[in-house]
Amino acid sequence: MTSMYTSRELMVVAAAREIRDREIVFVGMRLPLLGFGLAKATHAPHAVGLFENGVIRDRPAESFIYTMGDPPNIAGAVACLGLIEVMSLLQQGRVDVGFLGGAEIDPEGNLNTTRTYPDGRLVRLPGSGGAGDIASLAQRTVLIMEHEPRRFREHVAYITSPGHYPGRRRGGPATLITTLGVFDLRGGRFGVKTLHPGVPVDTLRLSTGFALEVEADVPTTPPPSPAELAYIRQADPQGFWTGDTRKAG
Amino acid sequence: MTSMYTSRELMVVAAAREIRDREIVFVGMRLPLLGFGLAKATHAPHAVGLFENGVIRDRPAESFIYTMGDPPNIAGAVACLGLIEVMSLLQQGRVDVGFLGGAEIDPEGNLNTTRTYPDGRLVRLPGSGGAGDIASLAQRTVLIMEHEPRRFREHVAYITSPGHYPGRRRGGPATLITTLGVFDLRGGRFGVKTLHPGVPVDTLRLSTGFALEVEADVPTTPPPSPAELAYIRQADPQGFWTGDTRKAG
Amino acid sequence: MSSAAPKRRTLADAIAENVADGDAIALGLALESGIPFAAVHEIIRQGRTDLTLIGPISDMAFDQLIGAGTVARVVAAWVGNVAGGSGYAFRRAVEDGMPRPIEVVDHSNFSVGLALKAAAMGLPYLPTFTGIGGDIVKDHPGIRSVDDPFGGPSLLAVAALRPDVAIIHVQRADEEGNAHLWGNLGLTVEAAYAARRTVVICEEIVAREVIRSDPNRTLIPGFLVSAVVEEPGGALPASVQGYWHRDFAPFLDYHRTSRTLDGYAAWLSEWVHGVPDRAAYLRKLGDPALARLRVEATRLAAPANFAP
Amino acid sequence: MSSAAPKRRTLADAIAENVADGDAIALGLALESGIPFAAVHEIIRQGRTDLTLIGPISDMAFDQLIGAGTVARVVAAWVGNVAGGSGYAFRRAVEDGMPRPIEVVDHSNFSVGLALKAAAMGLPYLPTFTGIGGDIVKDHPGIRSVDDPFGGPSLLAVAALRPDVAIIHVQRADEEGNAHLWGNLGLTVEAAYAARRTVVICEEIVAREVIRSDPNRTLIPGFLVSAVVEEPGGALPASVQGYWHRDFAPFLDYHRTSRTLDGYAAWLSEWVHGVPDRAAYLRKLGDPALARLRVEATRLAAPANFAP
Repeated sequence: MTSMYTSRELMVVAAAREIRDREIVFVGMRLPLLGFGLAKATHAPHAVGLFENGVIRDRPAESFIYTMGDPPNIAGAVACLGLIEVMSLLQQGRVDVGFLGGAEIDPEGNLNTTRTYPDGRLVRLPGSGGAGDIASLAQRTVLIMEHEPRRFREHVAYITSPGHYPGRRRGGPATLITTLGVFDLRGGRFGVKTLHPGVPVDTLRLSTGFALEVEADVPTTPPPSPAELAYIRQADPQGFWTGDTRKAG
Repeated sequence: MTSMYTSRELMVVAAAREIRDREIVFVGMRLPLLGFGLAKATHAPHAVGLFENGVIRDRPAESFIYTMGDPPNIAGAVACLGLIEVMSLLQQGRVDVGFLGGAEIDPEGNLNTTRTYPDGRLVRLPGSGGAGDIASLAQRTVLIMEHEPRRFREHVAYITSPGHYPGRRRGGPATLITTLGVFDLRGGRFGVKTLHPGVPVDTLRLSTGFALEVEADVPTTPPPSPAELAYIRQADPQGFWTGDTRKAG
Repeated sequence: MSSAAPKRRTLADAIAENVADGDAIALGLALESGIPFAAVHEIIRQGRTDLTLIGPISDMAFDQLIGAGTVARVVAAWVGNVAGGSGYAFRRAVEDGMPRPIEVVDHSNFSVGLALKAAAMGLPYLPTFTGIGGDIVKDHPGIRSVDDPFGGPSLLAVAALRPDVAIIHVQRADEEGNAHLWGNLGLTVEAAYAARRTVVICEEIVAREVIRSDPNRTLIPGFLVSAVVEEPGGALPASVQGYWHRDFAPFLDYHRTSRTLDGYAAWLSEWVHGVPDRAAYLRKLGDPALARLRVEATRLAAPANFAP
Repeated sequence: MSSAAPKRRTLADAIAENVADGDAIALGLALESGIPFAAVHEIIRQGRTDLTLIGPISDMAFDQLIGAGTVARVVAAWVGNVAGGSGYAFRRAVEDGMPRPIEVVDHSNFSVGLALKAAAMGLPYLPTFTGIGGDIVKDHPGIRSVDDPFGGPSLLAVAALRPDVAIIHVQRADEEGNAHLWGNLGLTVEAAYAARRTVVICEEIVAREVIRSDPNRTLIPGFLVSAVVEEPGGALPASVQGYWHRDFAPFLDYHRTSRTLDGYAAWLSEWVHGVPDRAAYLRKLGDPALARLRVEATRLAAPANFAP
């Protein structure tokens, strides 16, 4: 069976697969939010989502939200705590998995969302938000990135969200999901788990700004099922987050 | 003009006089609670009261309360915060005055409500509750005690609520109100401000377990006014807290 | 950490599953209201021993547990009977080792609160200025001096205290333990966050929509909760805002009768071992008393619109 | 500390009296909702300079203040435009010193929250594990390493941050500033506790009885409040739960137009200097837009009985 889907839809599906049932999830916006909803609708009906503004939900918002503070994300929430309260639960170790993005990543899974120097000139990015906290304190993190050579660097210009480092107390990056594949970052390694359908190994190598060991027979990321796609398109009907060029699966 | 009043009614009046208008008051139960209500009804209409369970009130409860947790103390409250929140405001220095009692006191205003050794045998008392916190953190404290020799000691057996000590960061006992008089404890001195009507200086000396300098012409505590008494008797109609033998004023 | 399987339990099962001999239990956290007396009596009936009790002030509940010999250690700011003063069972245990000796770790309300808050925040300690100059903090097993790393005056560090179980009584919760509570809070929220397990006892188990109509009233998220018990009147003789008045007589009666060991034994026999559960306790109180104690008036919170 | 004289003010007076050149201002504390945009624009109109801005993420508000040249320093976790990404005025100030250079003290949401919480608790610092291993905490003026006095692993100490003024937008308050708020909280409460002065802007000033009908909804006690302003729609284009939807277009329009200095100047001229106050801003939006943005639906919180 074939169906058309975008690489972002595939990333949502991959994100959903990182959530186990009954887990406490520090949800982000955009793709992870859709992934959380998809996981709840499929294999993880009892997962609970925390947002850094203090909101706790066990069902996705009833209508589309652009920010975690949008009123539909409050109505029907389980709880609206403060930021310190949800961060305290995170610091306690009560959050199983958190999602993060970044402008740059290095082989240890360090993420930079603070400042870059393309062509040597400073570009100021917005900063950490809650990302540095999730990176520091969740039991594990799942990273989501556009796979471009300028973003995959031997050394990031600034470590906003710490990856693996000696003496880490807890957690660290477990999985990286990109526009090209899914990677295993546990224990500080950077292993290719799957390549998305149709992505050649060479493209992966050329798109990664540091040396990457790729085994000959890397499995292919399982494409979205029709049910998964149906969920995503009902949750993001305009393709606001998932709508780039659709391709054959 | 004469009227009958009890020594506890006089103590309530003396407590009320320690509260200035617009002050933030850490209220206790019993006599200070009545004093807070009296102050609000007379010279301090804008005073605000905090209770250690988290309750903030700007009017006394509509009906009699035995504990600060009684439902009438919640209904109509300005706010019900948590204990940590009101204690945080106290630690910030936002509380002008707090009231304290104790089983024993020493000349520095240290209070003991933890354990005593009458006849050398341990008697275990309930402990600090919030008293040690108010003693440590309020901008000033007003102490209220039964004036008995066994309670006024050169050294208390245990310092539950610290009085004046070298290097104190803030506050400390300002005034002590007893069944016999009102005392100035500011700056670590123990000065007699007023003796209650009809109390001989000798009774004061005999009732105080440590040496006390008493000037010849100690003023007399102004007796309750009829309006003050009327307030107290409406607030404590059964004399639950203020009802001991009434005496001529 | 995970959102667990069905959590609804009878009180007896909730205690049997969540309170073990030797556990550290936090209760009485809202101070004088919402004390889970039904749970206190059930713990005694189930014969738990060597418990550590953690709380701020503890109106009569700690005294009852101590008198029954269930307690090895108390970590609290105040143990007694708010209406009456002394807790006689507490005094006998401390002064005479009767029915068994207990260890007491004295705190102030703020310091025991900070100990729970530190655990709630996932920290080993919280700093504070409270207690400096007094005896509580001297040679205290959970309080040490610390420097301000930014050069200010020294402070005290209060070590985190992580109860094995917190037992709280609230107005309403859903089947997953998401709990609405209002009125006195005290240290209820901090203890539920801090504890390894939380038992929520409520006046009513309500539909999930009721809880989700007011997420700001959900002070305890269900994923922190191990068991949910519907036990109306389970806090009596303590009050529950909007549900139960405080029943004053039992506090004063207990204060009087518990003055002697025999008096305590008589109370224990009549009001704890003499009733199998809370339903029987309420029947023993009788309908006229329950009618008098039940809040009949209505003073509703002003409407708050959550429409998106 | 005292409960002050009459506090009700116009927004212009509240800003004039409570925000001075050089002040440290906390705002945007509930993250994307309840941002006091009316106050932000009034600060610009009144020509304040050398401000320090303090907040967690700061959806567009900080960028607008920076672009207008009012800001010398930003202490925040994220500065940009949540819907669009980059804050171009912020970038110009940091990258090119236009219209003036600014100092940026980077934080994470938790660390800036702990800085405010420390001040709210009357402490010089709070310990945390967040940020270890990253660059934010390196050579940070307000973060140092501390030992756990009980022998556990080292932590970081986040220094207290005490704003001169916190500006918050809530649903309702009484004349004394006792404020009911619901929905997103973020760091609103911590900032109001921490600040020397708090300006409460509300959708409605209500009778004292409304506030006192639900004391658990009063998250900011009035004695912490310096001024109370009734300014319905004062948070637009940000949302206010139960009152206003989020107005998405202005965020996207601003993101597009502020990409250039000229674009920013045009926006400033039209939407800030071109309107004398918030009432005029709302008139400029027009009745059809306001009708679309106003929440008409009702989803009330389940009743809570406070009867004693």
